[in-house]
Amino acid sequence: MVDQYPAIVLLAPFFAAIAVSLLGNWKSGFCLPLTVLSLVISLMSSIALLGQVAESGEVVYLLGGWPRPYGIEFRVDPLNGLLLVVICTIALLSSIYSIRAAAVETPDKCPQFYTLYLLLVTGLLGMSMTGDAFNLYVLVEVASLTSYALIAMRSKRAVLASFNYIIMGTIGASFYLLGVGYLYMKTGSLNMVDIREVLLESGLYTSETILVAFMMIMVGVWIKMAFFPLHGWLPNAYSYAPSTASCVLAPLVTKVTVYVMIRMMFTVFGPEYVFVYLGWSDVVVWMAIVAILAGSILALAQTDLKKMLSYLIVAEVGYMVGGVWLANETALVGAIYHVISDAFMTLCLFLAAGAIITKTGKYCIKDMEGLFRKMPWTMVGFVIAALSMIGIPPTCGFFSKWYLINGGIEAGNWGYVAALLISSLINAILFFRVIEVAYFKKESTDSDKEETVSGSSGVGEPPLTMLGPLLVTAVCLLLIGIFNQEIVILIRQAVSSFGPLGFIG
Amino acid sequence: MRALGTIAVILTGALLLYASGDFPAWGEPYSPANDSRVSRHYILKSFEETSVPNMVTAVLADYRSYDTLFETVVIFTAGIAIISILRGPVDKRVRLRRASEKSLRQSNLILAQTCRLLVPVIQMFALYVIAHGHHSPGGGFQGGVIFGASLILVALSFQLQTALDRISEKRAMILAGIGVLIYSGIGLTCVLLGSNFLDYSVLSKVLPLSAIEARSYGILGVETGVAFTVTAIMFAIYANLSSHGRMKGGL
Amino acid sequence: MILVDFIVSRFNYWIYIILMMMGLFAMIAKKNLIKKLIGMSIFQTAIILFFVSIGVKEGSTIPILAHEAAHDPAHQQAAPLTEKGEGHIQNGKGRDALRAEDYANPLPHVLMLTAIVVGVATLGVGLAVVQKLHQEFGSIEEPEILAKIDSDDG
Amino acid sequence: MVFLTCGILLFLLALLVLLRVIIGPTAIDRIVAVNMVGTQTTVLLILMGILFSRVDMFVDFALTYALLNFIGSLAAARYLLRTKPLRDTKITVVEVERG
Amino acid sequence: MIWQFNLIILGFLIMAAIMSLKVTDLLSASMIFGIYSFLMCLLWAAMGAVDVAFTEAAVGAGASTVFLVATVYSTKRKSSD
Amino acid sequence: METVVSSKPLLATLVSLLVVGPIILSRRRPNLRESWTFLAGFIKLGIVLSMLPIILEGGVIEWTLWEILPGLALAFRVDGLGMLFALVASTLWIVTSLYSIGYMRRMKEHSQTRFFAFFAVALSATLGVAFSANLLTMYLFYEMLSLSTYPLVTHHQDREARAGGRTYLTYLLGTSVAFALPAMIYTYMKSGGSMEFVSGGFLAGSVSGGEATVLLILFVFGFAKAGVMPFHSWLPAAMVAPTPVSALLHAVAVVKVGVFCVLRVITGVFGVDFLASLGAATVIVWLASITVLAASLLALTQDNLKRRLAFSTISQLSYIVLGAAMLSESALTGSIMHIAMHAMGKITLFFCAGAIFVATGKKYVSEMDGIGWRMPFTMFAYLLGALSIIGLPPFGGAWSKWFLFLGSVETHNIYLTLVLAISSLLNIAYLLPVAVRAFYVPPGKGNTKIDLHEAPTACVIPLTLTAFGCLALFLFPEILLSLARLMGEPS
Amino acid sequence: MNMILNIACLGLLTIGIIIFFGAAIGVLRFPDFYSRMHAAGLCDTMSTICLLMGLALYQMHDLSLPNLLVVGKIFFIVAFISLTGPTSTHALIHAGYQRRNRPPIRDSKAKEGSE
Repeated sequence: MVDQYPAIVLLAPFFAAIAVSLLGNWKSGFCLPLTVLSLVISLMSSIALLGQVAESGEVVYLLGGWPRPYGIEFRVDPLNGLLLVVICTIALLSSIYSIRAAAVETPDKCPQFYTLYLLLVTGLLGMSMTGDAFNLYVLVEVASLTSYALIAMRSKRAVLASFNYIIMGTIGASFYLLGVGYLYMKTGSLNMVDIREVLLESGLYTSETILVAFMMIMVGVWIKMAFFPLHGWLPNAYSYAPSTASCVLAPLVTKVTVYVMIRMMFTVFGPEYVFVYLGWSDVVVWMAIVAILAGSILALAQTDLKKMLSYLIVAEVGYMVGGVWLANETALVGAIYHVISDAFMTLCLFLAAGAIITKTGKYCIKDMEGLFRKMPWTMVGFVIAALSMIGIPPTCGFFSKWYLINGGIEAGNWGYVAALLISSLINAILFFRVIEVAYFKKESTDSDKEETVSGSSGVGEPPLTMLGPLLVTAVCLLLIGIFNQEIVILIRQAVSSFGPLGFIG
Repeated sequence: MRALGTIAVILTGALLLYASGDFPAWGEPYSPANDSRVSRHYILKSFEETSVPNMVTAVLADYRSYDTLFETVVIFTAGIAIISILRGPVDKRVRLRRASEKSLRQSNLILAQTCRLLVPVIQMFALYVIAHGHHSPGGGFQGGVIFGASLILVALSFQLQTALDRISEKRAMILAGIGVLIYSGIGLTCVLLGSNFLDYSVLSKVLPLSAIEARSYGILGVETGVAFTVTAIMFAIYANLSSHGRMKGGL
Repeated sequence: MILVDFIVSRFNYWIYIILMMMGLFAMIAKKNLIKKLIGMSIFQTAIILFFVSIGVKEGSTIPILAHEAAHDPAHQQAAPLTEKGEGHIQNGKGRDALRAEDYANPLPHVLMLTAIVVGVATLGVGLAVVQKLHQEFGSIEEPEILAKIDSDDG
Repeated sequence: MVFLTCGILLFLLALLVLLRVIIGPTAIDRIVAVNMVGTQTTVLLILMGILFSRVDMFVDFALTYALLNFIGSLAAARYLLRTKPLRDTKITVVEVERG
Repeated sequence: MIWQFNLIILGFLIMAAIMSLKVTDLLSASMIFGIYSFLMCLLWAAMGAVDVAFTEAAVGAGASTVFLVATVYSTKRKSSD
Repeated sequence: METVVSSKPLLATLVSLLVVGPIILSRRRPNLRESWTFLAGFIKLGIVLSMLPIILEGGVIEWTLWEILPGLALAFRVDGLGMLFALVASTLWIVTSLYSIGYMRRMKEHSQTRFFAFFAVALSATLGVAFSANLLTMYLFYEMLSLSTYPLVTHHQDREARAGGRTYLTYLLGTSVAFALPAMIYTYMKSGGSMEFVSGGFLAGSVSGGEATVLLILFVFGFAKAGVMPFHSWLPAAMVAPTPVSALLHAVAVVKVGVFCVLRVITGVFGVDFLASLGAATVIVWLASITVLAASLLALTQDNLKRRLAFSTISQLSYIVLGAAMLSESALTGSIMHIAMHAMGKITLFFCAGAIFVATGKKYVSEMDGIGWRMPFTMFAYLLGALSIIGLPPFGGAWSKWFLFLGSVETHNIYLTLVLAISSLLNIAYLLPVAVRAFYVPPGKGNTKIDLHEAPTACVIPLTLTAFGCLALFLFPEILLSLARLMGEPS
Repeated sequence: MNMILNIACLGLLTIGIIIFFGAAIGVLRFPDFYSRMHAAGLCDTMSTICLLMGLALYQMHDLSLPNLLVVGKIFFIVAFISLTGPTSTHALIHAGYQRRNRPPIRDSKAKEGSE
């Protein structure tokens, strides 16, 4: 049992997906309990797995019993062990949240929705566990296909957004696949660790093919994670998607892709290639700086709440890419920590936005007046997430910013530090704009008065199934912040296994 | 958009051309990829280890069976995705029970007769492809597509409803689910028998087979699962795409 | 002959780049959504072409064990790797031992089977989305749809 | 060698058919040509099988090809049966304008 | 591998790809895409990738062309580019 | 110097936070609700007082919660400076609570529960800042204070409040994130992972003069609650708040937290001696001097009484910053004492302004002709408070001014002495006219109709108390002095 | 025996290619859809059958069981093509006819591009 944890983590949602699709047609009441049950199992075993990893180091699970270069294996180190827990937690929380929202937003499609949802989670879990470069592509496609469908479930603009996502997502995944092909051509292996060994042994660092492979993989992954100039698909896709779908897509997909980037950079190519041999980190960090600023500024221009949040994701991706490419341990730790904390922050914000939208039907920020009075607890969750985005202690956003800025200073990259600070300020403006509107009553003229009265009469707190996950996430934000030491120790354990990072500054 | 496309194309193309100078020559038997221990192991050892002469099948369904599981899942996902995208609010009022005789008569006689002749043959052949995947090209996926194509043929030469009478969309989806379940069920059986996921050799504990034969039969079982899913999904995709997801009328 | 060799040894890679770029251009620049999807398919097949080209071995046969080799236990012993260029046996018959050079590399084929399936699945979903868009907006041209969205907003 | 020449010849002839595909002018012409090339593919596949000396491996999917190619052209024919030709609408438009 | 075939098919492939992207009639485009697909199938057979060729044959002829035609049927046939 | 490990600082901080729950729960019963506030206030004061003896003996109380960053714990530490500040804050909370009950009920303000709840949170944050043992903990509570006072500042929830609140948060959050946070991280890196306040300065010796100057400027601007120009304009904007808020928070808690942080940075992070050796504080000296004079001049032009007091506060705060930046022992003592003295005086003035508003609805100085004899307690208290701020004996302010002058003389900088002198004159010019108008100018024509009377008792009692507090501070300054001296003398 | 087989095989292949050549020329050069269809439908099926027969004969060089199976399959393909070829031709012509593209009797150029 103990050595089967990696399989259980993945298989629980997977089997539940099949069961939901089989039983859901017969009786749709089965969908939700199965989903929640499987995610609980998955969460528990991922926590157990994390414990195992933290204690005894890397866990390798051979699928089909074939040893390393021949078969596919799961490799769980503290880094993706943590990510697994994060994925399971977030999936569980938003599945509870979806009880009501799914019934409102996608009626009669319950079994399909939950099947796709569970398959998405399976795909993401698989992406973070697998130790095989090609298998990663397949799982990326599983996750992408489900997200295309989840986004397109709503009508009108969501469909167009989904189409653009399909085009961009395919370009990204194909670039990744091509990069893997180039790697395979030169190394003859698909296993990540094996590729690294071959690269080191054969002295392939000077090869143009490897260079292009690296660039292709990076560009592909950047498209998938919506790194700034390649972000075009994300804002529309996430803001027009059904809120249940965006609650799981927005926190997880980009973050897992960032993890994939880290995996590729450090496990496959190795820091000595990426930082020492290529030495591009300055260029990429400056791109990240542009991404942070552009994302924040574009977010500032939005009037739609979910769209604003989506652009913030673009900025946050810049944080993480910049942190990873700063080429020192502090910044890398910060970036990984930010992956985790940002996942929860985004979840919290999207849950709150979803709750507001389902209860009031309002999308625009300026329509949200008086929300503190109508749904105080929702707004409490929103405020905590907002504080975390701004970076106020003791929320986790502060600590990730702390490590990132620390790393930026260590690398001597003041532009990155400045970008982080400016983006924090812009976040403050953004969120306090929302909070201000929600806190103050509209200056009511006579004609408005009746409207407000009639509007406010029906609006109250969302049901407990929506509020509960929101508040749990908010508490998680605080807990992750307060107990950041424990997480950081795990991350450091993982980072140290990447070998010495090339120091630039 | 054109300018953007041109720039992207030129940049990527230049990059790829730049790298192509570094490639080993096409068809070079001792290039790193072809001469790697992974590839050599598959060619030299796969028959020994799985008793399947078709190396592609052996690698596909045993060494990298986890990939293939998710390949099946991709297809399954695509089916569900298409249904969930195209299906509007369910319209329960008009639902033809069976294709009326009239519609059968309306369809072209020559086509109908040819189809009557062809469809069973195609289906038999599909089964052959599935089962013979160990020894010749083919296997679950190809057989499944052929089987699905035979159903599409029915729909094309009669009415969509005629094909739906044979296998309704709901049943198709259940079949698809069962297919994935067969695949993953075999994997899970291996776990329950005390080995890793998808390690078929452990099936020899319950079947009267040696470990190597068990691998071979495991592959067969897995291919069957793939075939189920692919058949059902191919047909479901066609049925949805050709009728706007309304399951009536259509191409 | 050297020229032919040179061309042959690179041609696949050039063509794959050309095809891929055509697909990429279509995906970005075409206005019609179905055209975009066709471009996407071309793009994906180009990558498949690249992968399959990796696995080709001069003078090898298809990666299915010849009948004799499979059923004669004596032939199943793998011989040590021989020097390059030792006889281009196109025929699976009459060999003493199993040699890796005789069979095309099966791994890219396996990968590409998966990639084809993924391609079909993506194409299917893409087509479904296009149909849905046509239902919603009555058009499959991107500019028209965007214009419709703008007029809805305004 | 014979088979190789034979195959190359077939390819070159297929080029002629492909020309028809390119110049069109209508969809149905293209479909005819496509169907023709499809049938030819079956032969080419078996030819390749002989060139590889592994006909038993190629014959299966030559068969598949023969079966499935039919479905493709059938779908196109079905499409043409079910829809109104493009020109009809044009004519009505012209007539309306005249009227 | 049979490099002679390989060369010829690659030339054809480019033609087919250009055509299927150039034609404004989407039904023709789908049919030409069918040609593209079976050229690919031939190419892979020529390169010895039998299983890939088989899959492409099944998918290209049986599935993707039909899907494209079905979609063109349910949407529009004319394309602006 | 003895070190006592005790959870008292934590308890003192948490008391008011814990009482938030009961306050919200008893929102339907105002009397119960406010008794919770008082209970917490007295407990808090009690805990603070119980720590006083140890501190006075030169001891230090420490309590570490847990390590939150490598080598950096969420920790509390009580020393003289912190003790003095905590004492002032917790005493004045009780007084203010009494005052706000009177004020809020009379004005029939809405959402009083929210008001009292956030008031309690703000107090927690204040004590947290006072007791924090390192820069990070301090920053944490500093931000908590900014955020928890936002609902108080915007309590009226009208357009003016919205604008004021926006300015308030923009300045406070913006500066803290943009300046204080990077400065803090840089400090953290330079010091090699430690941020504990030690009385020689933990950064001593590890930064160059230029770095120190930049860091110091970043800190002073970053803790914008200190109101050093040009980041001062949040303070007048925040005057849209109800008067009790302005009184406690903008005369005592918030602004004093700002200067307290600056003092901490100068004494605990850099160390007085280290700064003196680098000469890095000169910039701050001049910034503060300019602020002192400019704010006083601006105060003269204000007609709205609360705004006038706000500019006065800016000017007085810069005294404290100036005193700290002078880096002489007396000046430091003076500036620490000024925290208490100014708090006592200014809170009296604000109470009076509020009482006038409650009783007459008047906000502007020009309207206050002749109200002195109608509300004698209020205006008399105003007079006492004003004199204390100006620094005339026998009022508390005299002591701090005295030490500041002494410090400026010690630094041999005649300009600083001049600045202090001129600003004292300006103090007279902007504070006394109000009292003069109230007592000597007969009421104008328009005002005769209004029936003027004294403000509610719950308002009058606190302001009388604080007015006498000013007097008492002059007479019994020993405790404060010894607490301030603890910081001044190098250990 | 082998000689005869080889000659027959070669002959069949040649015939097949010639017929296919005819079909290709027909498809390329005939003026309208119906006549092109005629060329394609007839010759394509015929040439394919010839070619496949030729290849099948080549397989009969050594008559082992697997080889016979292959030959059988090739004949199967032949049967199929002779079934599907005419059917699809029929279907296409039917479709064209239903769309009221009457076969042009004389003036074929005028109807060029009908669709």
